[in-house]
Amino acid sequence: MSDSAIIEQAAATAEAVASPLARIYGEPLAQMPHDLYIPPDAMAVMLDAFEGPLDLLLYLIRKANVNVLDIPMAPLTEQYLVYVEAMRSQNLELAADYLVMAAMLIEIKSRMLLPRPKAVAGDDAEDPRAELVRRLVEYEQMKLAAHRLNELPQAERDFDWVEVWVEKALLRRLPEVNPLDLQNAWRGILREARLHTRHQLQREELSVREHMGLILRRLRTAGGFVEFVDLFDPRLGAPVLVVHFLALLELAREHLLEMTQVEAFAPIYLRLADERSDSR
Amino acid sequence: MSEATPDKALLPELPAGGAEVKRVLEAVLLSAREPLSLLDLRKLFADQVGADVLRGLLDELRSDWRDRSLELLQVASGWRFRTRAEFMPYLERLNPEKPPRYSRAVLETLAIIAYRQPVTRGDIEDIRGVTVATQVIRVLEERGWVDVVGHRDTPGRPALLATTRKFLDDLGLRSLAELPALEQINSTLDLADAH
Amino acid sequence: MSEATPDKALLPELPAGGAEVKRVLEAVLLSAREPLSLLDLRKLFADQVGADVLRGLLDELRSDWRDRSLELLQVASGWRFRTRAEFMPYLERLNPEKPPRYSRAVLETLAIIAYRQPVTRGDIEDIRGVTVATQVIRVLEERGWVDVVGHRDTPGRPALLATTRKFLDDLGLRSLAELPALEQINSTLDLADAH
Repeated sequence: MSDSAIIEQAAATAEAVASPLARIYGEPLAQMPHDLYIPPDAMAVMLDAFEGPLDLLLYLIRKANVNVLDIPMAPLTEQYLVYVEAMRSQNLELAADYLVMAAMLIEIKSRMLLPRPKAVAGDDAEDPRAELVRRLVEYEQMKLAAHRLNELPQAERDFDWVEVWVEKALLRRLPEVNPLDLQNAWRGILREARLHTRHQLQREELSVREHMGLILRRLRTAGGFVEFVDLFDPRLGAPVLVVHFLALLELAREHLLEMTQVEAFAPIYLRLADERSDSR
Repeated sequence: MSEATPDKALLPELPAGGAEVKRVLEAVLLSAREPLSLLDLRKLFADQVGADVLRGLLDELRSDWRDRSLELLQVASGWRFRTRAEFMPYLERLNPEKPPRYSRAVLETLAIIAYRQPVTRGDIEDIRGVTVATQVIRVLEERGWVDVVGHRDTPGRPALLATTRKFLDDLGLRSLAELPALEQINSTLDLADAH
Repeated sequence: MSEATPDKALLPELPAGGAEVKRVLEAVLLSAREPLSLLDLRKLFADQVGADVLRGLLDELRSDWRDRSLELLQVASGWRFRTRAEFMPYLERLNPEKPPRYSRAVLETLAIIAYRQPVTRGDIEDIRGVTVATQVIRVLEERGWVDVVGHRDTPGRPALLATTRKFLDDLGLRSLAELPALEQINSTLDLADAH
């Protein structure tokens, strides 16, 4: 889109808002002449269509096809003052911003009437309109940017985000436990029962206890009866075999299994102590 | 908005019309926050599409999604898409909620079984000084962390409980020897008890 | 939970693995409440799937959906599915609540905050040439598009306003750099015509 197209469009927006209401002597406001003149009667309606004095000023300039950078100060100021006067009688509060602008225009106009010292070529800092132009340019940029932002596809207005239903109940959440939780639990037990002397355990004992469980499990899956040598896998290495053997002795000591041997050097058999009366 | 209002050309007797209606149904059902009834869906098409036709298209849509990541469900208040259960763990990983915790009774029982295995329920009660509810043991058994490895040859032949391989796996341990050593507990206790 | 942990079989070097990862991505993106960043998505697969592979699969997913009812969009906070604009009239028929349409005052204020951020309310008033009503800023804050990012170190310590990530997301933008370019309005004065 070219600059001018956008500017026309922006101006058209302002007109579109104002035109249904503003009819001066039966004529729609949108058809006002290019000489910047708007009948003061239309001012109250016009005000609703503008966002402030800069917006109004911009409209006046654009409507008259005047380059914002080359503002004819005298007619513009005169026209502007007519509006402000009309406005003041109707809405003083709203007019405050417009009055400030009027004062600025008058100041610029008066300074331009005075003879200026000859400016160095290219030095336009002296032009009393510079500040006004800077503000008009910046405002116009933002006004057009607002228009374009509004044209971007907007969530909820132009599209919806997709959020498919997730049924939380489908996921069964299980509590997590880490080794430290167990340590803390144990600490709780000790504190409760003052058992810390009796229950002092060592790592090695723990390994033995693990292997006690392994042997019991092994016997159970084997039907409660296993030959001694089958219990030991030499590939596991001496330390593991020793622990395994200690576990075996501990199980026997606790009467959890029985070892039988028919005669010397005959195979040794291991049997679960509870196997005799086990219904299976 | 008027250009999007479905007109005669959208009527589902025409194949193109049917496909278009299905596309709209899919978009609307995917973005709806609530189940949509057949009545809601008819409203979508300004009552220009019959209930039978809609039902047919919903069935088609459901089979279109059969092997995909969502499923189209008919629930009490209407139709809605739902994420298949198999993806829940992934979603869970994105928005982890505070995981539930085991009660103290469960944790202490687990600790006793882990450190003193194999133990009977009586052993656990002796150590904890309180009765152990059946429910506590069942929680651990159902989790697959504890099982019965035998019976002690004493009156009543109580079951001997031990931790399983799954227990080690789930706690990230290679063996029971990797459980925190209890000596350290005692030194901490001594310090704690010193005052 | 462990059965869902992606293992080596999910690694995207394998075609089957890639398809499976894409299936998970689709399910998760369709059901997420927020756009998901690449970091979120990597977390899904316990960092077993590289960012490049994910980017490739996201692109595939986007083209898979090209002619369908939704589109996969990349916005500031990540990836998310949205309905195509053509379906909005249908969705509006279901949801009688009208989406917000903003006044010129709100839109111009938003534009100034977006393009000139961070700005104070005074800055906005300077540019617009009028007082900015509190209500105007509140509308933008309530939408979650604008928030206070600090205070300027001048008398009164006015709040500095900036746009949020949600602003970018809701406008389908990945960064402020994707905002529409500002019109270039020549700002040099031609002194020759001054009178």
